[in-house]
Amino acid sequence: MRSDAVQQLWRSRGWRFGLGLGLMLAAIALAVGFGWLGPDGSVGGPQWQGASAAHWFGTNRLGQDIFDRALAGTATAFRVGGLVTAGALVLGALLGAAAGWRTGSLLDEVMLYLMGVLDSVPIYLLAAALAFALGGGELAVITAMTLSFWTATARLIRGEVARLRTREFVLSAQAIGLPAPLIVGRHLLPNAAHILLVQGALTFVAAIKTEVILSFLGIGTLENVSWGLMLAESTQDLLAGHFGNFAAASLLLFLLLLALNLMTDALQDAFDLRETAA
Amino acid sequence: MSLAGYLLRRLVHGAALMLGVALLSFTLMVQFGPDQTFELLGKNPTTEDIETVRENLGYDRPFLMRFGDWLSHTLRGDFGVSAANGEPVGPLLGRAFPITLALVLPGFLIGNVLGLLLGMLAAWHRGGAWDRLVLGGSVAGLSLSFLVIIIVLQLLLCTPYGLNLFPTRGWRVDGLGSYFYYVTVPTLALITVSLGYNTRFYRAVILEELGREHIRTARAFGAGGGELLFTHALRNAAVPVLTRLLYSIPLVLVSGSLLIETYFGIPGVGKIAFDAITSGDQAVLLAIVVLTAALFVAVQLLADAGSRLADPRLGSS
Amino acid sequence: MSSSAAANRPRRDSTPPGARETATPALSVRGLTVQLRGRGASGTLLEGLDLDLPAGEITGLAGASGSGKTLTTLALMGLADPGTFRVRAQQVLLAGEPIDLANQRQLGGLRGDHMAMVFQDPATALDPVFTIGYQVAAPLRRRSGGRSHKARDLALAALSAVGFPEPELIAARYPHELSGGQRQRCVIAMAQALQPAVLFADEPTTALDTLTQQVVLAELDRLASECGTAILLVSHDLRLMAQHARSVLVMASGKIVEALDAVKLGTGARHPCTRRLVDALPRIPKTPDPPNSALADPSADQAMREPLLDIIDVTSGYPPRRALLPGRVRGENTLHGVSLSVYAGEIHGVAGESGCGKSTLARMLVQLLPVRSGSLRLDGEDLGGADREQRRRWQRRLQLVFQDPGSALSPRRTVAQTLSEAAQHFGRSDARPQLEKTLADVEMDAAALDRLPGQFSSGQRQRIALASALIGEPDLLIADEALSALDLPVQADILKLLNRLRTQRGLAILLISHDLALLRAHADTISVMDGGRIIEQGTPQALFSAPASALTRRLIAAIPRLEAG
Amino acid sequence: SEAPEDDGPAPVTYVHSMDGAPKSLDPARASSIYGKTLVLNLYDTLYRYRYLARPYALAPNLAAALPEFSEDGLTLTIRLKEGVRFVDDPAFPDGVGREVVASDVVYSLLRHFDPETQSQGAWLWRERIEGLEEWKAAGADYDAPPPGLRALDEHTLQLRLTQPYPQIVYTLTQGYAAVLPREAVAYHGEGLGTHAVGSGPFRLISVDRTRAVLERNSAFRQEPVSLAAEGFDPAFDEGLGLERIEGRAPPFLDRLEVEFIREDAARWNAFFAGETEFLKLPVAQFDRVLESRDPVRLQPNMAERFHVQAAPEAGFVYTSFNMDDPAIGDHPDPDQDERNRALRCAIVKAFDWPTRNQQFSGGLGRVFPGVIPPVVPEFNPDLDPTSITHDLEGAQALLTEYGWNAENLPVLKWGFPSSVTDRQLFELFRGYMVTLGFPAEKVQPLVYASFGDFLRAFTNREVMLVTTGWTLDYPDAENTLQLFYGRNASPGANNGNFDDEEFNRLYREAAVLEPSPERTALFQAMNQRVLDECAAISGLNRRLLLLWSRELAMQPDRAFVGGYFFRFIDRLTPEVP
Ligand SMILES: Nc1ncnc2c1ncn2[C@@H]1O[C@H](COP(=O)(O)OP(=O)(O)OP(=O)(O)O)[C@@H](O)[C@H]1O
Ligand SMILES: Nc1ncnc2c1ncn2[C@@H]1O[C@H](COP(=O)(O)OP(=O)(O)OP(=O)(O)O)[C@@H](O)[C@H]1O
Ligand SMILES: [Mg+2]
Ligand SMILES: [Mg+2]
Repeated sequence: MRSDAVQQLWRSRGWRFGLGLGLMLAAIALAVGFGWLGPDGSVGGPQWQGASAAHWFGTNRLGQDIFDRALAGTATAFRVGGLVTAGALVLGALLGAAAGWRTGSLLDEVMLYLMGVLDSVPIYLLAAALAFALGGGELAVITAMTLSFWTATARLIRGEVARLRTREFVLSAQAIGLPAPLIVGRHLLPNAAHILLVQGALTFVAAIKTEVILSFLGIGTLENVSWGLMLAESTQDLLAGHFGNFAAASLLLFLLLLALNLMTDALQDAFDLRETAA
Repeated sequence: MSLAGYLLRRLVHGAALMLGVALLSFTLMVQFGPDQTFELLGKNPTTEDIETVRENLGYDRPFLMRFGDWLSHTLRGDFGVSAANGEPVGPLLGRAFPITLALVLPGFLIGNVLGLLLGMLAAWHRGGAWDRLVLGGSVAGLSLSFLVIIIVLQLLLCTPYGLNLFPTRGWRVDGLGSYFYYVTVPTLALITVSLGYNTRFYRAVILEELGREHIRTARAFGAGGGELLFTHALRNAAVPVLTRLLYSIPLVLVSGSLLIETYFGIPGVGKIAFDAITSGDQAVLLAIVVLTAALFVAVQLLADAGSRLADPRLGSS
Repeated sequence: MSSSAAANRPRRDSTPPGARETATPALSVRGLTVQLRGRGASGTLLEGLDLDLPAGEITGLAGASGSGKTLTTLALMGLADPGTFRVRAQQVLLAGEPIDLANQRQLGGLRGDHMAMVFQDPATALDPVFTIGYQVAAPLRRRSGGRSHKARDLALAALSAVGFPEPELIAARYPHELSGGQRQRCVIAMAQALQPAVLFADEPTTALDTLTQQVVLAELDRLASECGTAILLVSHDLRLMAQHARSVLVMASGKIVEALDAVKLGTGARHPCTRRLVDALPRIPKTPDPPNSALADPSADQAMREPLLDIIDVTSGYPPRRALLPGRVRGENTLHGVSLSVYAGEIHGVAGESGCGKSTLARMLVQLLPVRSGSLRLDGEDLGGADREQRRRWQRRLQLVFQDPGSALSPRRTVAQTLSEAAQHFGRSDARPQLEKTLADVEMDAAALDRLPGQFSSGQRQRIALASALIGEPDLLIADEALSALDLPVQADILKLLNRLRTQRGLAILLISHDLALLRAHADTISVMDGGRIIEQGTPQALFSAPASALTRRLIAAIPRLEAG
Repeated sequence: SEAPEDDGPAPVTYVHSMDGAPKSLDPARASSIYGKTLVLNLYDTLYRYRYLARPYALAPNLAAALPEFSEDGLTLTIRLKEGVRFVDDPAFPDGVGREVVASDVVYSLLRHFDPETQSQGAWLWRERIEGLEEWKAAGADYDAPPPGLRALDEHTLQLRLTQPYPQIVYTLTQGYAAVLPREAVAYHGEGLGTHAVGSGPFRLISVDRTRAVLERNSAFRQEPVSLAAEGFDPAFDEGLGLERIEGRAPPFLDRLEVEFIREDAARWNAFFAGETEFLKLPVAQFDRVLESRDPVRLQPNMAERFHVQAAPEAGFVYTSFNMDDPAIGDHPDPDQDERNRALRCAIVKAFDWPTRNQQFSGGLGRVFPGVIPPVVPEFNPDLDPTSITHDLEGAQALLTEYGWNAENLPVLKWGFPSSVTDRQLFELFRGYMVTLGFPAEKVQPLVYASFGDFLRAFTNREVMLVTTGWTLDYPDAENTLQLFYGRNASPGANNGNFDDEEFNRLYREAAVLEPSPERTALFQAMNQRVLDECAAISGLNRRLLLLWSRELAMQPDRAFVGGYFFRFIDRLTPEVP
């Protein structure tokens, strides 16, 4: 990581604010994971309560505390976002680097073809298809998004590796006979780390947004409480004048996305990355 | 390389891509796809009934045969019939496509033009108050979910809880007036959701172009802001801009319209796709996927040709 | 452009042409100060600069890298980013009229018609998507306030004035269809068409090879003499100044430290900064001098000794792109039958125009490219049938240092990591003392070990790259333009180091450069390449006294000299 | 701003809304309420339900009168009305609709047994009509109809049953029994999903996934309405403006538009904005609209604009235990079998039906014990309500008594297709089970991407707890009791695979009986078996709130076959264009 860039990062107000907010939400997600926060599964309280000290966003149709559920949604968002991001980054970095190492090779052609195919299938349709193929639920959603999202990272890494590959320090390493995986691992990928960082944040955002829409479409995660699920529920509540579900889910969703976007922004600024790729 | 050779290569590429997409989606959607059998059975089916339906659906045949069959039909332009209502898929999509186009086009165009102007404003005042304002706005915009935007806009503009000016759903367009009546709120939603992305993209592109050495030369020889932005920067940015515009067309048409049309009950491609998703209507889904891939291939060709026109460096090689 | 800005312009007719030489300078600057914003006094980059540019003359501006040459020109053009820099001056007179460097509007109106600038890199100076004709005519059209045929005619005239025999042809082309020198001439044509009072030329020829350099500088000469433009020529190469400027200003740390007549450059320099620049120039002796090598005359010796490296009729090139689909470019040969021998303890120079295959040769030697025909021998051992172990040994004995210090080191790895990786790979010790000793060999501190490449100057980086090449204790070092990007003083340092190594260790060096003067001064043997072949070979003395090929003659003729020609 | 047309009165238009879209308009395949509603307005059936009569009563439709039964009850003879014509359609030579004759009815019923048809309604007549199976096995030759189903002449039809089938006339009101010409199938083929060639009161102009447009079938037979004959009951039907149709011949609408709006919010918005004139009110809106629930009364500002009716749904929702699953159902070891029964009973007791009714049906539904819902005549309102009483202590005591504890309780798997409401129902169930003493992780969701996948899963007996709704085909408890008949186990409708010898015996005995007190007694005994075995968590008969514009004279009804009231709808004030 370039030290000047890191310094600039820490000077950025957006980064500090975004990171703080993100960490706070991550802490909530962790607490939910440990069972310290979030709903206990009980039902049967009075339904449709308004906001109160006991229920910050009121209760839902089942009489559950809406805020508790929204907090639980944070865990889902981090789990889905995190897994998708991890999967997409690992796939993207490895396959992208493999393709970029020998642009024009058979492997590269095959990778480009594969990416072309995956990019041509709209995400919702791919998610739907996988939901059916894998029997629905969170696993399908995560798989679908990973399959859709890794290509963006792979293309960038491929480009960066191809660009760095002709750099002289790589040629030097090659000239002394270092094996290719070592060169890629030691010299190329670390130099593309900033791309991975930014792509990670972008993928996280995309994953969360997509999960919300997939949930609304009825092909999202259903095993656990998610913001998408709450928003989908809220479309039924809204016109009955119950805004709790909508407010809680969209607020937390907005906060997490804001945190991630601010961080992405600061990262892009610091590392001088531009979103000029289509 | 000769033009014919180039076109041939492109065509082979396109065909290979579509074949891949078809194979992938067929495998996922048909081979591992939802089982229609039980939805087509009555209340008290016998095992014999189940067999018959499975046979009629072709479930008992080997994968390659089914794929081959479907492929040969598709190649002849026959996409089969929708499992939802037995309607041939071709006319079904043919009817829906113009609606979707009319629905998303204004939002797409306005969103991009507005994004371009805002992006230029921010890039020109890089680091200044305008830049911060535009960037802040776009970060906020990026952090809004499309679903939330649609819900809020509908609540504000289409219901008695808000202004109640526009219809909540439907598409009964028979003139300019009714067109505006139905298209306004979806357009606003599309603009809102895309503006953040567009502005940042255009800002980045223009900024990159403004940082080029030749811009400095042009300035050194007296070129002013308008000329730099609208002549040099824009013209040089033509390739990424064109590429992005073209590549977003398939996405906007299918993914973008999906939510809008579902929520506003507009019988376009997106709604059809949604219905097909929720009911597992494979013929329709496959047709949509393959046509989207075809659109991608066409878009690739266009983007390539456009880039060659826009950038003389590409044209001559 | 508003009319008020136009009213602010000094009218260029105010100075009658005849009066130029004697009357007020075209540009007169007093007390130019540039500071980084928000850094206070420590951010002062230029301090109280005074400057006079007489009309019709070329004034040189020299100085070490980072001394503030570029910044001076940018500040005067109003192109220094106002968000970063704070520009002030006591007084700036353009053709006698005062201008305000803080007034962007006024400066914007002056740029083009009254001041213009040529930048260093011709590759990027022109807008790639507009034709040359359009771009040369654009400032003219702006002046006449719209499109006009007259602008086009004037542009064509300007193009022909900078020496294009068929200006229509050039006008219809796009920048990428021209060579670097041609592009730079097009920028000068823009100035030619506008005939500004002042032209800043910031290292306009540094990116060009020596032959092209001359052509471009000749155009600047003409612009000054024929149009009466005052030109500020920025360069770190004093030899160019000596040939083209009337007087030379030398900058150091944001100040002008010396101003002297160009003819007196060789002898009259007094300030240490100027001296350093002068001393670093490679000298071409007028009389044949003793052989460079510390060994006895190698030409006499060679017949008896076995060469360290033998390149025998080698053909090589870049690999074909493996293509899934038909229609891709196939690989072609770049080297066509190259033969060359390098002896232990010798510096073998390879020269030639850009693109002749020098780097290809180097890459082929370190096995980055395949040998398609012919053979390579190291100490008589043929690489052809070599097994893995032999290849590895070969890799250790031959080390390559690249041209660009900026990209020669892995930017995310510390110097220690870089060095020990190489050491381990060759089975040498990567103990700390060992690394420190290697660094000491290239005259660097042990403290450098834990830093990242980004924290060094380019000269230091080049030395680190050299160290990592030397750590495997190679027998042959291939330096592919390893010195070209460096300041002349730094260059001289590194050459001294190399010379020391070869006397100490008997290291052989293949020194690749397009700078014949450099090779003349340091090589034992010089090979001249053209189109992937070696067209001439011999000792520097022989080559310089009796060049056999036209190319060699041209290359020699183009060597700039401090003594005005 | 368009110039009013002077030629004739403005067309009378009505915009209906439904909460789903039909899949197919082919009578043999229209299985949803949405499809059937349209089919019944586009095609003729032999019989129909009377417009206003409750309990439901039959009336002849295409048939001239109710069937004549033979002495043994096995032969039915049905006369058709004369002069009824199919609508004009290119399927006919020269495009002009021809007369509907008895062989069309024969063809339309036989069609269900032709494998080509992929009928969803065949089960109504399977093994009931003489020779049908043989006809099918012999290759489904329409020119050689089976002996049990024949046209005696152009307007007379004869059915011969294999055994008494008291519900046969009911089946002839169903959309499956709609009459269509053979030419239409030959001409349109698969296209019948979106085309209709019938003789009903309306003809189809267009249909897609968002709406259908129908126009008056101007050739529809002129049959003036007698409100009395239709079962007009002042207590229910007063004040709706129905009197204006007395003596006039339906249909009264020139144009019928049906909007398919699946999303509750959008459906409500469209209705409230006046874009549609009918609404099945989403449960979430009950509170905003109603001033009181018992009796159902609109808030004044709503009442100004709308009529409301709380219509009991013809069906019920219930959750059946998969008796094939040894963890919860039948077990070869009698002791374990007994423990499993106790476990099921404890779960049934722990299920809080009233809350469920409150939360998901706005408190308007009716919870009843067993599987004979309130909409059938055999319903017994005085049945012991223990099984539907939330009794946590009783449930826990039962668990303790049979040695169940948190460690040895089995993992419960509640299956549902991917939807928000179904997920909420799961959470509700899990909540109840957690209070009963189940560890939360022992109550797991079994999510299916589509309803079809869910169907397949429980048809393959893979789901432990299956929650479904049953829509009645006719007002007769036989229709719900067959859900627990052993022979109807999966793939049949008995998706809990309940197979109880006593129950089966009683069912076989009752199936051939005409409605009578002794048959009702048998039904009650069967119901008791289900209750004793705790084979299902049952049940809830929901009530729908139907709202419609005061500008309309109508009494809507979604029950059973839903669509017959359209022909009787009229506008009070003709719409001003
Ligand atoms: N954007 C900037 N921010 C901070 N400092 C800068 C910036 N640009 C230049 N400088 C500093 O200003 C000083 C003068 O730089 P300038 O580019 O004028 O040098 P130069 O004499 O042209 O050198 P060179 O021969 O390498 O081109 C240097 O010390 C440099 O570090
Ligand atoms: N990676 C590559 N792939 C294909 N061709 C190449 C590649 N690199 C260089 N070439 C071509 O090989 C030829 C020789 O290039 P090379 O780099 O050896 O020239 P050079 O003599 O080192 O020039 P310079 O002085 O500009 O460095 C040129 O025509 C160049 O275009
Ligand atoms: Mg400079
Ligand atoms: Mg080179």
